Amino acid sequence: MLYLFYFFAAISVIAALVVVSARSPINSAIALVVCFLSIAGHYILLNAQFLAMVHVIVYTGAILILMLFVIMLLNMNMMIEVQKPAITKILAVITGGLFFLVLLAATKQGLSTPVPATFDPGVGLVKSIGIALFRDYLLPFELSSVLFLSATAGAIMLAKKDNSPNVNRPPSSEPNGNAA
Amino acid sequence: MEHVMTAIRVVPLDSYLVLSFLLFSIGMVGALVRRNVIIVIMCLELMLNSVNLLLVAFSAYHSDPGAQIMVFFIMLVAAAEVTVGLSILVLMKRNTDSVDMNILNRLKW
Amino acid sequence: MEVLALILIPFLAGLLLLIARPAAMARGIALVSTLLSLAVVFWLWYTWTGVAVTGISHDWVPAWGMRFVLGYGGIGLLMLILTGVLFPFIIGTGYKQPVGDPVLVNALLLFCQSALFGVFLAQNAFLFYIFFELTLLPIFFLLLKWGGEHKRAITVRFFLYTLLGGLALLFSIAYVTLQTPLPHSADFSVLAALHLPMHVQMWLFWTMFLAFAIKMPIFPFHSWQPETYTMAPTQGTMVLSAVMGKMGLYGIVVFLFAIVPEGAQYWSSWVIGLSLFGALYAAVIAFRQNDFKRMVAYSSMSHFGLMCAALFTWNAYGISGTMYQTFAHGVLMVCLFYIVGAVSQRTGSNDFASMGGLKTKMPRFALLFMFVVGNAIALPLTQSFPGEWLMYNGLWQWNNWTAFAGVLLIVLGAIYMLYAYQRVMLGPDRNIAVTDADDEEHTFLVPLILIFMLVGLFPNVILHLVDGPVQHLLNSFTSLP
Amino acid sequence: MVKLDLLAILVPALPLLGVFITGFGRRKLSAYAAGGIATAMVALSFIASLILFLGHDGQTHIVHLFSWIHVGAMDIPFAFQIDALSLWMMLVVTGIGTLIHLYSIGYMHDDPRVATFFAQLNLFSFSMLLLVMGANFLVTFIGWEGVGMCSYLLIGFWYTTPAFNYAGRKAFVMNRIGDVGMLLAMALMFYQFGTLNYVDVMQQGGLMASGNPLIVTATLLLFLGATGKSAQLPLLTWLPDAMAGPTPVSALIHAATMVTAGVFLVVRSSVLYELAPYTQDIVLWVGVATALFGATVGLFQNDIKKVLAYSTVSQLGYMFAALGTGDYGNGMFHVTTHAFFKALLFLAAGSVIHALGGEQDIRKMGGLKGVTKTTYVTFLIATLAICGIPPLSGFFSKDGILASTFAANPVAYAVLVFAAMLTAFYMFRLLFLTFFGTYRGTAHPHESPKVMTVPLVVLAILSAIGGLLNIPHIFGGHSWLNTFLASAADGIGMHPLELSAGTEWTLMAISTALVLLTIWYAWSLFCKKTTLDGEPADMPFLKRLIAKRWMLDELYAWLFEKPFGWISKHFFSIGEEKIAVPLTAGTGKATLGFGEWLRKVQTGNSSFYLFAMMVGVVVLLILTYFSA
Repeated sequence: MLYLFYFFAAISVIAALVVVSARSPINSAIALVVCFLSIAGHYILLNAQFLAMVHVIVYTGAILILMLFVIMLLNMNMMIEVQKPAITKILAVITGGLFFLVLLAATKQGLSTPVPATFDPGVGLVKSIGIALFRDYLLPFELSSVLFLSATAGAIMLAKKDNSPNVNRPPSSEPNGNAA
Repeated sequence: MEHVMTAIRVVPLDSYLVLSFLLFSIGMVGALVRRNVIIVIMCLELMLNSVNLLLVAFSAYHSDPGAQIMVFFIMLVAAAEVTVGLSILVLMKRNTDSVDMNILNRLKW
Repeated sequence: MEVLALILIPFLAGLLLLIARPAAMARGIALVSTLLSLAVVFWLWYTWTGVAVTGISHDWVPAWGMRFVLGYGGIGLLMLILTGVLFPFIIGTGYKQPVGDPVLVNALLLFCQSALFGVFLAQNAFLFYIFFELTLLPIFFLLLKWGGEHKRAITVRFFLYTLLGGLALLFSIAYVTLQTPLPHSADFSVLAALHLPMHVQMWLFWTMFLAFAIKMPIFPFHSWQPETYTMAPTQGTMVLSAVMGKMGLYGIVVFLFAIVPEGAQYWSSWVIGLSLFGALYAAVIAFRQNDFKRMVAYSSMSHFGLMCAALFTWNAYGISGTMYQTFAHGVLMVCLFYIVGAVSQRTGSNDFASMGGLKTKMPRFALLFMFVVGNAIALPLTQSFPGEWLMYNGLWQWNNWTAFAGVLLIVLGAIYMLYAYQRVMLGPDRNIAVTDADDEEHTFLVPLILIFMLVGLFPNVILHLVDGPVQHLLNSFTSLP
Repeated sequence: MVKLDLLAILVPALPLLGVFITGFGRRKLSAYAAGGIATAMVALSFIASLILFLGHDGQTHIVHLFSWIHVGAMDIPFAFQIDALSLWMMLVVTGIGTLIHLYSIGYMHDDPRVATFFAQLNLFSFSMLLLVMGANFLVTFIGWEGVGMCSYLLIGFWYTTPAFNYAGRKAFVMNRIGDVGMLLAMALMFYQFGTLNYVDVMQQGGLMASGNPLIVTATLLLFLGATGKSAQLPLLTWLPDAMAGPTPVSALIHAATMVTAGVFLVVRSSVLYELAPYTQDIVLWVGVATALFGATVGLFQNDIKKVLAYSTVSQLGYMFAALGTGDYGNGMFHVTTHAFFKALLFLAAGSVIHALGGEQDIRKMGGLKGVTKTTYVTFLIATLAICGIPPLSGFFSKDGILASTFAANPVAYAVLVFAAMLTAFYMFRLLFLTFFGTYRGTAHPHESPKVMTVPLVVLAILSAIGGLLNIPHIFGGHSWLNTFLASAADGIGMHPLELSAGTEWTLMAISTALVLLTIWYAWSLFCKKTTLDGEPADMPFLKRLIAKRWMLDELYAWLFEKPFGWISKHFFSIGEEKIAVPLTAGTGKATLGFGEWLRKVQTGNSSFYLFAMMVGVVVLLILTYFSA
């Protein structure tokens, strides 16, 4: 069991590193898929079966595919990404490492928090999640559908080709461009 | 069921903490060093997921479905966010022929 | 309830003006509102029993010790009287010397009055601070819109400068509030009971004093004052010098002496030195000014220097004299700036060069002006004299030589005021086309002259207000370990 | 008591009423109506004073009106003190005042602002009465400042002439310099005694040891106030300039009453002065020096009023010399006789000026004794009186002063006798040049109307017989005034010093002989052949120096006015323009600059924002978890 955790953990960390460091966006996307799948593995280890399924469907199935579509649509692999200066990268890595250390140190007391004795392993099952979702969290759930609708509408509005004259203007030409 | 319980508790909660911190930090460093907007969006997703993982771990250890519901909603929001984010990206590419983060500093005007 | 009415009457009247925009009746409404406030103030005075009154006390932001406490003691009441008495005149100035849109000007003045009442009623340090800074806003717009030359630069400068002092005050308030026992409270009563250690008082004194010193202003912090007074429209200058400057003196008594008494005592020689030097400095400079308004501005600064010096002498005469003088000086400044406005309105300029020999054409006005000059040079039986006499006594009891320096001011004051009178009124008729004081100007100046003559004859009406609180302040200080 | 209170209030209140009537009615009242009302008010005030005087029982009465300034332990009442000293001064002020008001009706009737003039004159009377009646230093100070203000107003009465305005300002400012001393003295006495009531201060002060530094300081400061008001060295240059005012003003304010306020103040505080021998010496020598100064400068003046002004300065010096020797009685006596004859001299001079249509230069007069008979006779009496010719009033008062000075300090005596000779010289020079010889002017002289000559005659009679008030023992008198005043001032110093009869006779003989000798010399110089002085520029050095007032004005200009102007200029050009204004502007600039710098942080680069946020989180977490 423990080994399984370490296995998934190693995969997710390595995949995450690849996401960050890969030259090509396609490679990043593929690595992200791997990372998300390994996280789904963690969910299963934690007996959160419902979430594991949703995770695979939403992230790997929808979001990542969408990203891949966009990457291909915009033909991003052909583009050469401008690299940030080395000093920025080093600084970023140092800050990130520091952040990690600080988080660890900050939760030092939290690490020793006793885990409650009563334990219900079935909390992550579809049944219990479903009960909680449709009884206690019904309103947020319904509202989220509105959110989705608006997000969809917004995405369509943004991405559709607009023929009004002020759209194709370069943003830098007019400081107060949005005033029109 | 007893088996599942011990199985879950074999891995200490601390390990999940460390793992999600690590993932979060990697995501953040990625968001800092990359200039390609889509990669930055990916890194954001990565950070979201690290938090999700932590929430699920705590939920499992504390037998509280609330945290998992929250993860569920986070996924919903993340999906919506990615949708809008990517359409902005498309628009940006169309208008400026670039997906460079630094282009966006023109927004400060 | 009356205390809330004081803040609300001008505020609501101002709102009414802004909403209804009755261009023709704007001044009338404003005047009625200020007279109503004055009636409330007189009611408070009439019912005054010598005991501090707390009108309203509500929790506001308890975690920070912010509470909505309104009340007044003798000194606060004096300040309310000052504000109440002077504002009808300040509004009335607009009848004869209008600036711009009457609706907006009067609304701003009323908002200012509301905030000023708030300052003098607030019994909580944060509340005080909020009102303290709120007074700035209407004045800021008044100056920015209807100021004279370079109004933008000077207004912004003035605003930033005073705000800077205010920030230091805010910091001090936050600091002392955190020193109070739990639950924190910034009420004056709680803060006054605080015995801060000496080293804290030493620096805390300056962070607080800075705000008040800039407001008055006191010598090294005064540089915003002459140009702002000169540039501002007459009504703005009146508010600034006659009432807003007094917030500084009031703040010193309420804050510094209550919270950092030992610090104040430790630094008193410095403050007295600075103030007195500033007073002499301003008086000497005033003599040389060619601009009438600027000369009066420097004379105001000179008076403030003396008042501040006397305040820090830590004896009954100095403090009572200063408190009394706040009222006298307010009345005087309204008179003087009104005269400056009236004269320069006729000659078209503030410059002495455009005046001279006016007495032949305007003998009635010259007589009124002479009365005001008499008050300005502190002739006995005018209002300024008892105050100055008490302040000199305070200074004498503190140190003989400071009294000497202070008394020199009566010579310098006579020099520059009489010189100014001569340059405006006396000399051969230069055939400048001016008219004599009309009925409106008489209605304005004669009541003020009556006020300052009567108070000069019976100064005890004012002095009895401050006598008790000052004794209390001194007693509480001497009883400290 | 009620009657006394009422009368005591009426005495100053009547002139004040006059101020209101003439002031408010200044547009409607005719010149005679205004003058009549003003004169009537002062006359009524005189009658009230007279009733008080006649009913005086030798006690000190305090008329307490109300508590004026009450703070903490300070309670200063608005109260009047009715005792011999104040009664005597009230009589002098209102008596002379009535005559001069009456005279002014004639003198000023052509002036368009005559009602204003009378209002101011009445205001002066009111202030002067407050000054002498005050029961404490502060009430006296009200009058003290009030007379100063009236003096300012009346000197600059003809305000269209800038020189007159300047003279008024100069008078007020120099008085104010003296007031510095007065205010400080009051602060000191209040600090020491806790009260300013004369009765209490004198009682407590009298208990202190002689030469106590506190008393010395207080008396010196009071004396500074007195020098300002009474034009003693070094604060005397304003008085000659004050002659710019109308002549009745010069007579009332700058000769008879206001300038003697300093003498009054010293006598009022005589208890303190008696305890400060050091101050007394200073008073004596200042008085002697001023007497000499005034007498010398008077020698070569050509303006009729200027001569009289310097004469006033000189005579005031005599009074202070008397006070310096502790002979307060003769000091006050000289105040009285001087009020008679100097008011007369001024009024007569005014009559001459009136007769000549405004001419004041004695070089353009002469031969007027035929035309203006009354004026001439009265002027002659006054001149004889001021020179100390027996038995006129000046003889008794001046001789009393000379005798006590001789007893105190023979050197001072010698100087004063010399000054008396000079006085005789310049007074007779004035008399001869004005009334004798041939007329040298162009206007047509005429005698003044009755309303002006009647006061002259009354004053002439007083000048002649005023000596009767205080006839010393050697003439078989009882020094009535001294005895009377002694009841007020605790008797200290009110009795003349005891000299042997022989010495007194000798002194009188010496001074009278010397004065007569001088008069003969003046006669030979100005009456026999009419010697006229030219402009100061043509004179030999010493004479020029004296004629130009020993360059005192120039010295003050160099010593005070110039440095003041310099300081004023540089305070402004350096302190304000170079330091203070840039400081404020600097605040604005610093804010702008800081903003300019800070806005660079807003790069618009989201990575940078993220970075900054992360750093912030790290710092916050470190602060939270590692500080506690």
